[in-house]
Amino acid sequence: MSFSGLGEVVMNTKVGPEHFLMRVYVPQLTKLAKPGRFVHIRCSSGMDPLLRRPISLHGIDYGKGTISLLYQVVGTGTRMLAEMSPGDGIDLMGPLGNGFTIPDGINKALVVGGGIGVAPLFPLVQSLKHYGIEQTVLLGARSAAFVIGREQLESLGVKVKIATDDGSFGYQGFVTGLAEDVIPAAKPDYFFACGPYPMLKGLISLTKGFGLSGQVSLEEYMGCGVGACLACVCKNRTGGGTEQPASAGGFEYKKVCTDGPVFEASEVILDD
Amino acid sequence: MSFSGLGEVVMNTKVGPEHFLMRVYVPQLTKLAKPGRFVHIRCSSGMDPLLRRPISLHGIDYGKGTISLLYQVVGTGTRMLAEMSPGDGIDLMGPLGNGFTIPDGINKALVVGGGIGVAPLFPLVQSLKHYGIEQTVLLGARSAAFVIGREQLESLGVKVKIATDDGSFGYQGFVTGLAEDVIPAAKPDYFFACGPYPMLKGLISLTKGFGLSGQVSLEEYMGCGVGACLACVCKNRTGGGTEQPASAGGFEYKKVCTDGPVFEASEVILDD
Amino acid sequence: MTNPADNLTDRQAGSQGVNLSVNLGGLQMKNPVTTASGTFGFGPEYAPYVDLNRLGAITVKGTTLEPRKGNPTPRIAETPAGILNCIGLQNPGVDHFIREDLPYLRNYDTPVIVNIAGNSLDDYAEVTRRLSGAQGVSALEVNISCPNVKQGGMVFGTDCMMAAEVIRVVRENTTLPLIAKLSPNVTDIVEIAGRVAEAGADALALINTLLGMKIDIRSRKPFLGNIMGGLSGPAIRPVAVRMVWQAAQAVRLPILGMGGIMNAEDAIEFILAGATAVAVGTANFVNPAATMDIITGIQQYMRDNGITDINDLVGAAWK
Amino acid sequence: MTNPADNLTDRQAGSQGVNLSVNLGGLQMKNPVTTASGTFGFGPEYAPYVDLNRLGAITVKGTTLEPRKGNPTPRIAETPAGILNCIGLQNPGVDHFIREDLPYLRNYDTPVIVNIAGNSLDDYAEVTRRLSGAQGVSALEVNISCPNVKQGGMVFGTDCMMAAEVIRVVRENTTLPLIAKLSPNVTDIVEIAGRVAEAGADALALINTLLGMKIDIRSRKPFLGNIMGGLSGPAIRPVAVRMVWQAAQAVRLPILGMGGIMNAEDAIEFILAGATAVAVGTANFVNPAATMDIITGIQQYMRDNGITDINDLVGAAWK
Ligand SMILES: Cc1cc2nc3c(=O)[nH]c(=O)nc-3n(C[C@H](O)[C@H](O)[C@H](O)COP(=O)(O)OP(=O)(O)OC[C@H]3O[C@@H](n4cnc5c(N)ncnc54)[C@H](O)[C@@H]3O)c2cc1C
Ligand SMILES: Cc1cc2nc3c(=O)[nH]c(=O)nc-3n(C[C@H](O)[C@H](O)[C@H](O)COP(=O)(O)OP(=O)(O)OC[C@H]3O[C@@H](n4cnc5c(N)ncnc54)[C@H](O)[C@@H]3O)c2cc1C
Ligand SMILES: Cc1cc2nc3c(=O)[nH]c(=O)nc-3n(C[C@H](O)[C@H](O)[C@H](O)COP(=O)(O)O)c2cc1C
Ligand SMILES: Cc1cc2nc3c(=O)[nH]c(=O)nc-3n(C[C@H](O)[C@H](O)[C@H](O)COP(=O)(O)O)c2cc1C
Ligand code: FES
Ligand code: FES
Repeated sequence: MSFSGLGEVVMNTKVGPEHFLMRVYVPQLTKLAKPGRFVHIRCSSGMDPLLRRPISLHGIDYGKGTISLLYQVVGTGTRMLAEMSPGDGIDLMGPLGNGFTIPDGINKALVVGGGIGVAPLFPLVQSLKHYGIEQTVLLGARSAAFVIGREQLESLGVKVKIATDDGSFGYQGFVTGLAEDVIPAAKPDYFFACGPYPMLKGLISLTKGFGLSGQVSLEEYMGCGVGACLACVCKNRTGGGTEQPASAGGFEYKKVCTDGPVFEASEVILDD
Repeated sequence: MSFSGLGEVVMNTKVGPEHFLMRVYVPQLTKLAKPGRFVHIRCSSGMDPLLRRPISLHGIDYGKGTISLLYQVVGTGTRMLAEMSPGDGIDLMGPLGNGFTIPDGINKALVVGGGIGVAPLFPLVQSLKHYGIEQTVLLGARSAAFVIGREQLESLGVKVKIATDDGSFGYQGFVTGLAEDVIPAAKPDYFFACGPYPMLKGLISLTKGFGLSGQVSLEEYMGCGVGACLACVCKNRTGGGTEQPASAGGFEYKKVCTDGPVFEASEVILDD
Repeated sequence: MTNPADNLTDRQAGSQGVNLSVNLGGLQMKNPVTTASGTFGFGPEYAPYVDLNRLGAITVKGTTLEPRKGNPTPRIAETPAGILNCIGLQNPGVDHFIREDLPYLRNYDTPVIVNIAGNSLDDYAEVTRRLSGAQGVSALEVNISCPNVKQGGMVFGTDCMMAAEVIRVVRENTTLPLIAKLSPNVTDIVEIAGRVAEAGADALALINTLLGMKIDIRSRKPFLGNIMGGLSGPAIRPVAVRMVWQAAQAVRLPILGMGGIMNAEDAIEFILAGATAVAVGTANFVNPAATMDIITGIQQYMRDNGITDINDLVGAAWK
Repeated sequence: MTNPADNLTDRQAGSQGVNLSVNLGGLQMKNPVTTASGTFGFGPEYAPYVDLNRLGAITVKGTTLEPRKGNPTPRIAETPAGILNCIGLQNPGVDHFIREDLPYLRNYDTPVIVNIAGNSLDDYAEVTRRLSGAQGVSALEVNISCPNVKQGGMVFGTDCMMAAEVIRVVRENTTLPLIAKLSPNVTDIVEIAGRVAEAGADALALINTLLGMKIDIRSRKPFLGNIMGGLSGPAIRPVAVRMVWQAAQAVRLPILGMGGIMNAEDAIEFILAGATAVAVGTANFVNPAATMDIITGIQQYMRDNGITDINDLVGAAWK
C-alpha cells in the first residue's frame, strides 16, 4: 500500500551548511512508514523539475502522524523544497521501496553513514535500539560543518564516531578508514550503510575481508519510483528477482525503487 | 533607447475582479516613458512561461521614478505578476514601441477603452488634459464589476461614460454603440482607442462614417518586443514602412512592437 | 430552466449521456485513455494509485522473445520539460510475461495491449504467435521505433520498407488488433504511416520518443549510460500533435496519440488533431493518477461544451 | 600561492590568456557566439541591450530574392519550454537588405553572416551573387530547412539530393564561407550532412526548428496562422545536441550548433558535442543580453576548469 497526495509542512529548518530538516504531517503515509523506505516528492507544481525527487524517511512519528526528511540542497528540486514554509501543501507519494530489515540473532551492529547518507539511518538506529541491539555509528563528512546529527544520535545513547575528509573533526580521512580501525575493536556482527557509491564500494570490500555481512541503501536516478519504468536499476548478483529470470552475464539489473533501496551488501555490484 | 534589467515592485494591489495595479520603481526606464508605450516583463525566472509579457504603461511618475501597470489576470504570466510583493525585483525591458501622438490642432478628443484596454489610456488622458484638450472618455466592460478606473478618471475632471455588455452599469451594450450615441453630441475632432479587436473594428468603421480620424493601440502575441522576430505583425494599408517596400496585395505586415502598438486608425486592417 | 432540480438533472444526464467509448482498429475501449508502453510497467506497479478498471486499456512494457538486460545507468535524465531515457527494453521475455504478469491483468475488466519488439523478423513473428495464443491479450502494439537498442544496423522504425515488413510479419501471425507504433525520427511520417497501413496495421500509435542526448559539462561526457536516449514529455508534444495531424489526414487508420500528454487539455489536443485514443506516459511519473484525472477531465470538457460523443471530437480541428 | 597579489595576477592572466577565437569554415570569429537567424533582426533591434562589437558574429534574418510578406498571425505560440513560430520568412528582399540594413552593420567590427533562402535553385544562385558582391558580408548561411514556407512540393531541407543541389549552386556563386543550415526533420542527419559537405559547404549549422503544431482546445482549431510552425527553445536542445554529436563525428566540417541554448552551460554542451561555434536564438527573447552573458560564462567556465583554448573543448565529449 502506498499513499499519494498532499501532506502539510509543519516545520522546515536549516540544520547544516546545505541541509534542511522538514517535518510533514501526513498520517496516511506515516502509518506505513518504516526505516529505509522513502517518499517521492513533487518539488514543483510546474515542469521544472519535471520528475519527482526521492527522499528517505529520516524520522517517523506514528503518534503525531508526521514524517521528517533530512535533505541537502544540491539542485533545483531540493532548493524548491528548502523554500517551503509551514502550512504549505507538499505533494508526495510513499512510503516506497523496501527498508532495512533487522536480521534475527544480531547483537552488535555497525551503522555507517556518508554525507547525506546519514538521513535514513536515524530511524534504523532507533529500531536497533528498540530491539536492544548494541551499535556503533560512524559518520563521514567533508568537514566538521557537514557532520549532521551527531548530537541527536548521541542523545539516543549510541556511540558515534566521526571521520572528516579534511580532519577538521574526528578521524582524518574517509569513513571507510575509520571503519577499518573500529571493526577489530567493536567486533560488530552485522552492518548497515548508506552513502556515496565509492564509500559503499570501499565498505563492502572491507567488511567482506572481515567476514561481515550487512545491508546497504543505494541511490539511482529515478523516474516513477514504483518499479514501472526501470530507470533506477543497479547491478545485482542474484538471479532470483521476482520479475526477472536469472540472467547470463553474471548480474541482473534490479530496481532501486522497489527491489531496494536497501539490498544485501553481498548482492550488489557497484561499478565505478 | 531602452532599459533592460530589474525594477523594484513598490505596490501590487487588487483593484478589480481580475485586475491588479502594480507600481514599479525603475527610474532609468521611467525617464523614457510615454503614453502608449509598453514594458516587456519576464514573469518567471524559469521556463514557464518562457516568453516575456507585454504590459502597457498605465501611470508614469517621472518625479518618483516609478511606472504603474494595470493588468488583468488571464493566464500563467499575469498570475505570476499578481503573486509579486513589494520589495520583489521584477525583470523588465522598456519602454518599448511608439506611443500615442497628440496631433496639432485637435480640440475635442474621444477616448475609448474596452476591457483592460483602458490601461494605456490613463497617461494619455493626463497628457490631453495637460495640453488643454477637452475629452470624453468611454469605457466598455463586461459588467459593472469590470469597469476599472472610472473614479480616477473623473477625479482628473474628465467626462466618463460607461457601457456594459449586461447593462449592469451605464449604457447597455457595446461601447461602440455608446460611441455612436455620443459622437453626434460631443462632436469630437479626433479619437484614441484601445481594446479588443472587434471593438476596434467596430469603432474604426463607425468613426470613418463620421469622418473622424484617430489612433488605435493594437495587441498581438509577441516574441522579442523589439522588432527582431516579426511575430507581432498586423496588416497595414501603407507601403511606407521603414524596413519594407510597398507590397502588392493591398497590405503589408507591420510590427506591433516597434511600428506600433499605436497606429493611425485609417492604416490598420483588422481581420476577423 | 435555472431551477436547481433541472441543473441536477442536466448534470446527471451529462455524466451518463456522454459517450467516451472508442474503437481503436478493432479494440473496443470504454474510454480513449491508455498508458504508454514502458511507463506503466505491467500494471500492478500503479495499482495503488489508479483504478485499473477505469482505464480504456493498459499498455504494458515492451516485450521481446528473450529476456533483455537493458542498458547501463544512468538510464534517465531530465531536460527542459522533458526526460531522456535509455532503458534499452529491459524485460523478462515474452514467456515470463505470459506466465507471471498476464494472469494479474486478467483480474481486470480492461483490455491489455502488449507492446512488442524484436531484433529480427523471426523474433517479431514468434513473439506474435506466443502472445496471440495467450488468454487476456487484447491487442498488439508493434514497436518498430525504439531508439534505445542497437539492431545490427537495421533501423526498423525509420526505414519504410523495413517497418512495413515487420507489420506484415506480425499481421500474418495474428488476428488481434494490430497497432503499429511509429518512430518520429523520420523525414516523412505520412509515408511510413501509409506503408504500415498497406502492410496490414489496424491502427497507428504515434509518437515514440525523439532521439536526443545530454552532455554533463562537469565530467564532459554524455550523461546517459547509453549515450543517446529517447526524449519524452511535454517538450515533444508539439511534434507529436503535428504528426498525428498529418497522419490522421493522410491515412485511414485510427490513431493512438501520445507524446507529452500531462492533463485532459493535452489529451483533447491530440483527439482534435485526429487521435481516436491517447496514451499517457511520462505524466505517470509526475502524477501517478494522471490517467484518472485525464479521463475525468475529458468528460468534463465534453459536458462543458455540450459534446455527447467523444468520436465527434476526433479530428475536429480539420474535419 | 594564496597571496592576494598572486590571485589577482591569476585572474588577469586568466582573462587574457583564454583564447575564445574560432574559425568556422573560413569565418574567423573572436568568440564562438553568434545569433540565430530570425531571432535578432538585422542587428540594430538589439543594439540597446547588446554590444554588437562583442559578438563572434551577427547572423541576420533569412533573406530572399524578392520581398516576402510572411504568414498570417498568430505567428508565435508558447509550448512547454519552447515556442512555435511561423513567421514565414517575412523579409524586405536581398536588395533592400544590402541597401538599407547592411550599411548599419558595417559600423561594427563583427562579421556578418547572411542567412539566405529561396524557392528555386535560381533564387539561391541570384541571392548568392548579389550578397557576394556586397561589402560587409562575411559568410552565407544557407537555409535549406525552413519549415514555414511552402515551396511547391520541393522540400529542400529534407531531401538529400535537393539539399546538396542547393549547396552546389550557392558554392558555384560565391567564395564566401558557406554554412549549410540543416533541417532536423530528417531520418538521418549524418547522410544529409555528408551530402552537403561533398557539395562544397564549409560548415554546417544545426539545427533549425522542429516541425510542430498546437491546437487551441477552445476554438478547436490550430493556434498558428499557418497551422504548423517551427519549434525552438530549450525543449529541442536534447535533439540538437544529439544531431551535433552525430554530425561532428561523421563529417569533417566545423559545426555551428544551436537549438535551445539559454546560457553558457548550454553553449558548452554544444561545444563538447562537437560545435565549433554556437548560435543563440529564442534566448534573446527571454534575456536580450543572453549572448553577452553566454560569452562571459564560457570564459568563466574555461578559467574555472583551466582551459586556455576554446578549441580544446570542441568535441571533447567524444574525442
Ligand atoms: C532512495 C533515495 C533516497 C534519497 N534520500 C535522500 C535524503 O534523504 N536526503 C537527501 O538530501 N537526498 C536524498 N537522495 C538524493 C536526492 O534524491 C537528490 O539529491 C535529489 O533528487 C536532487 O534533486 P535536485 O533537483 O535538488 O538536484 P538535481 O539538479 O537533480 O541534481 C543536482 C546534483 O545531484 C546529482 N543527483 C541528483 N539526483 C541523484 C540521484 N538520484 N543519484 C545520484 N546523483 C544524483 C546530480 O547528478 C547533480 O549533480 C535520495 C536518493 C534516493 C534515490
Ligand atoms: C502592447 C501590449 C500591451 C498590453 N498591455 C496590457 C495591459 O496594460 N494590461 C493587461 O492586462 N494586458 C495587456 N496586454 C495583454 C497581455 O500582454 C496579455 O494578457 C498577457 O500576455 C497574457 O499573459 P498570460 O501568461 O497571463 O496569459 P496566457 O496564458 O499567455 O494567455 C491567456 C489568454 O490570453 C490570450 N492572450 C495572451 N496574450 C495575448 C496577446 N498578446 N494578444 C491576444 N491575446 C492574448 C491567450 O490567447 C489566452 O486566451 C498587452 C498586450 C500587448 C501586446
Ligand atoms: C521510461 C520509458 C520507457 C519506455 N519504454 C517503451 C517501450 O518499451 N516500448 C515502446 O514502444 N515505447 C516506450 N516508451 C515510449 C512511450 O511509450 C511513449 O511513446 C513516449 O514516452 C511518449 O509519450 P510521453 O511523452 O507521454 O511519455 C518509453 C518511454 C519512457 C519514458
Ligand atoms: C522567430 C524565429 C524566426 C526564425 N527565422 C529563421 C530564418 O529566417 N532563417 C533560419 O534559417 N532560421 C530561422 N529560425 C531558426 C533559428 O535560427 C534557430 O535555428 C532555431 O530557432 C533554434 O535555435 P533556438 O532554439 O536557440 O531558437 C527562426 C527561429 C525563430 C524562433
Ligand atoms: S524509478 Fe521507475 S523503476 Fe525505479
Ligand atoms: S515581438 Fe518580435 S517583432 Fe514584435
